[in-house]
Amino acid sequence: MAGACATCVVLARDPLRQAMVTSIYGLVLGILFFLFQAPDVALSQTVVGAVALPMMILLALAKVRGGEE
Amino acid sequence: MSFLPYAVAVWIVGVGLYGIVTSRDLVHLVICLSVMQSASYLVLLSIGYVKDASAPVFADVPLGTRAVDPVVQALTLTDVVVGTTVTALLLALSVQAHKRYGTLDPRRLRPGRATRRHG
Amino acid sequence: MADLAPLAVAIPLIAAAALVGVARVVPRRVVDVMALGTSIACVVLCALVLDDASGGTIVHWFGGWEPRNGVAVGISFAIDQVGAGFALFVAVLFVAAFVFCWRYFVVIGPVFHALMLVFLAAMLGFSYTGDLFNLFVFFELLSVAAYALVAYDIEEEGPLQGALNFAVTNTIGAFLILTGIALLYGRTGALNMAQIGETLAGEPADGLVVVAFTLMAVGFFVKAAVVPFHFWLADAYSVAPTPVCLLLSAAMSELGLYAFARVYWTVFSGALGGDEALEAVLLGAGTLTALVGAVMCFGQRHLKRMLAFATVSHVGLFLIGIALLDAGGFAGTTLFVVADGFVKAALFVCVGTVQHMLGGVDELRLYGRARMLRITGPLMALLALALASLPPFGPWLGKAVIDQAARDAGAGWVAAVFVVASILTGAALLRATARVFAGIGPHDDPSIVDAPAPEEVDAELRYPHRRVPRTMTIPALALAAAGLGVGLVPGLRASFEGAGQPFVDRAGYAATVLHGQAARHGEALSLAPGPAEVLLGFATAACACGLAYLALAPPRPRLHRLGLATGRAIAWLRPLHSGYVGDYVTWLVAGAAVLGGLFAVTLTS
Amino acid sequence: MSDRVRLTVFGVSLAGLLALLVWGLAGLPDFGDFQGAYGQLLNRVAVPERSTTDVVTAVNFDYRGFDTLGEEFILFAAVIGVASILRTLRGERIRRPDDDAAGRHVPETSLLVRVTGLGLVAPTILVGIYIVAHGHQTPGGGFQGGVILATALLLIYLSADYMTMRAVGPTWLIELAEGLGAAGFALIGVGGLVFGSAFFENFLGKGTPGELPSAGTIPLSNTAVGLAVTGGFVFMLSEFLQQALTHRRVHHHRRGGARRAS
Repeated sequence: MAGACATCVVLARDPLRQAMVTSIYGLVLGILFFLFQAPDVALSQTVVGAVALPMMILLALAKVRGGEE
Repeated sequence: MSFLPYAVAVWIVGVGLYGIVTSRDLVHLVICLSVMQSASYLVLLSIGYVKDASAPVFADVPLGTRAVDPVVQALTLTDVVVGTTVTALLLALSVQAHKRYGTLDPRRLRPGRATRRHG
Repeated sequence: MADLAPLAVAIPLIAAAALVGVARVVPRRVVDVMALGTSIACVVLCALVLDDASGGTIVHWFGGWEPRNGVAVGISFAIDQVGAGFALFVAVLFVAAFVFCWRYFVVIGPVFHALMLVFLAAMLGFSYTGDLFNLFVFFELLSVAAYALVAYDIEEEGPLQGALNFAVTNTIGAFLILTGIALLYGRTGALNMAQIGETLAGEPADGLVVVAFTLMAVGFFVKAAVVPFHFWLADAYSVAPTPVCLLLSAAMSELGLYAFARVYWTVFSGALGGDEALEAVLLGAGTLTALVGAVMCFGQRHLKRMLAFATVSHVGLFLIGIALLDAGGFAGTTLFVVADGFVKAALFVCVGTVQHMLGGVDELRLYGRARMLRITGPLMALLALALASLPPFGPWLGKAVIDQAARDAGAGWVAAVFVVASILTGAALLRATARVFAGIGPHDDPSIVDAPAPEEVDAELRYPHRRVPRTMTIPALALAAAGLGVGLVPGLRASFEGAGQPFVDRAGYAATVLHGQAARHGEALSLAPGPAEVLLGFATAACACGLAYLALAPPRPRLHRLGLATGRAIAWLRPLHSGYVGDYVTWLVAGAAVLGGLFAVTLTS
Repeated sequence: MSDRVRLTVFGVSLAGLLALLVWGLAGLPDFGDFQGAYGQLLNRVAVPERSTTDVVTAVNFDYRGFDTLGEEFILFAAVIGVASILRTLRGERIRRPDDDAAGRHVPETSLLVRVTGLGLVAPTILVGIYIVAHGHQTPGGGFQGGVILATALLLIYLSADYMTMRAVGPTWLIELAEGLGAAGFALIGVGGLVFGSAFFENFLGKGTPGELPSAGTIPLSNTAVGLAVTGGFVFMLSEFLQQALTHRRVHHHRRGGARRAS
């Protein structure tokens, strides 16, 4: 499941779509870590990987997209 | 069952590296790098896993029950932070590179050959 | 006394945080003074730690967690003479860098100083630590600070692109190291180097140990820029601001090799043993790096890029020194690293002065325009000669000691590699110095193939200065004196040789760290260079001058064809340094696979 | 080298590298039974010794506190790195973010979004603080709580607009928080040296496990890290926001008169 998700992240060529898929991938990883009995890591991965990182990617894209008017 | 998590981690490394080499867009390249980083979390955590053991938090569970290895989790926690901050730094670099080079394709980012975007 | 080491790491960190905290209110000069003061304090601390470590390896357990019946609970600093010496060397470089950037930057925020202080702290921690994961954390901290510093000058194109290549390749390197550490932790359940070494020493080296060794070796080689992984170095070092270049080339690459040596000797030497096959592989990699670096260095016109390739070539020489896998070779390498580091740092300061005064670093474009710099010119010529191993100076002594150790270990041909590399790098620098400062030699040069350096229109450098600011000449002279003097001070060589022995002795290291007893070491082997070495040194320096003269001589037909021939020879190498990060990553993966294969074949047979 | 060559070289060497990894990983004890002495020892010892129930946080902040100090300064270096990379270029000027720039018709944020946004801000901050404070009891800790607090500030941006976010979290305050948090954590380390015998010694009283004021310096380190992480992430996010909204490239000479549509 995580492997499949990682593959889609890489294959998503268009960065906008990729940001979304990364967010899902972060969430999937977070859940996987819960299965691994690692609550601390799961919490931080979910918070960071599913929220903060895609946020930064979207902002970077806004700057890059916005630039090409 | 015993080799699956490692196999998945190795697959993610391969996919991440493939993404980096063939990427056309710098932001895409940075995301593939962070995907590859996540493979290291998988490897670390699957090493420390103990079958049918509880999480290493003893708030409710009596002391001494079989627990998963806490050191590995501390390492992964640090690794998550490191992976995220490096990705953020690289995103900042690519935004600035876009402004300076006008393009995000790493192929055309050559030293001393900035394509100033005109109008 | 052992508590000073963590202080030496903590103080710059706190200073950096304080600098950012008060960023808004503090005028620039106060920031400069604070940064300089912190680095001087670090030099003092490192010196104290060094003379404390010369007694024997000091061990400092963090958080008071002493190991319980052989199982290390906390993190430990295990400082032996080589580690402490290296930290002192880095701290001195930082003081020179801070003095240099006193006048080099005109408009500068406190961010630069904060990053430099974090960089300093990371390097000190890196050379002290005795814990594998701690080594990785400082490796990462070192890299993040370096990425931000290389990309500091965002007005130009080069820094952004150089920093990107640098960041991507080094992050992959760090990933490989972490996977190696994970493997070791899976097998031995420990993170402390000494403890892993103990558990691994018992059983024979099976698949996991070999792969872990390969991964970590590749990771450190990416940082040290050994050949298949060296492409990022030229892009990054040629565009970084000069005080950063000075640190990168004199210390950061060497740290990669230092870490490789420490990890090899403390963790793997028990299991892998010093067998010939491993030595052969490392010697091969070192020679390849030395030659490729030297050849590329000769074909450059961008002064900083030329120095970057000289750094690559010398990393190859250091790797050869380490690859001899014995105390003598290692002692020679440490001496050579320190001496060569000072010389390269001084060279970068000279190039920085030229850039500051004339606004450009392109050898052909600067033709003869730097005549007025009376001090920098001759100094640079002297340093170039020292780089070409002119006898009495430091770099020559280091090379002589390594040659001698190589001869005992039966690898006599190593001396030839040293000679060729020194000739090429020395000649390139002499040619550049002659052309820039004295204006001799033709305007164009067939053997130079690299693209011209971008004309740097830079805010800080636009208005010309009449005379070279004192804060630039002092570090140049000080670093040069240190580099050249290392060879002259007799006592120093003996102490370096003394340092080689404990570093190499794994059992003694483990005993001190885990069980606290001091390890006794054999007598320090004396490697006084004989008359043959002196002759060899003079011969190399003479050849370097000859080659430089050939490059500068008026183009006679026969000479011209020779120039063209060398130009073509270098030409096939140049497109490989394409600047496209995809290429670099491909080379990195290819290098890792090849090295893995080689280690697998040699170590398990 | 050309794409075709690069792909084949890459393919072959990637296969080699992955084979190497598999061979290495095969050497590990298989998946379920990990008997690392280090981890099991800590599991048994941590709770009585450090009177904390969450062993991972104990390892992270006390047994291996020096790693976390390094990690903290990695975040610190990255944040000021981002600040130094994204500082305003010569050819740019910061102007008020005109969300309804010519090209973009941003609908007025609907009332619903505004209300829910503001409604959510308070609980997010509460959750963030709870996680930071209870780091040593329940899973979580300085880092995770810090990031949650950072997202709270973003909610303000979503519900109101950029300028109010700027008013709530002015840059100098964020920078101060960042610097203070990081320095505070390092000072705790040095404090350990001064009071106890070694760096990061846990010198405060330990209290009984399970209650809030227990586990000596760990809650202190947690709060310091929480402060630093909140400052760091808010600073980074606002830098990116600033880039996206306010930095307008002002093409003066090159574009010849056609000034950017304001």
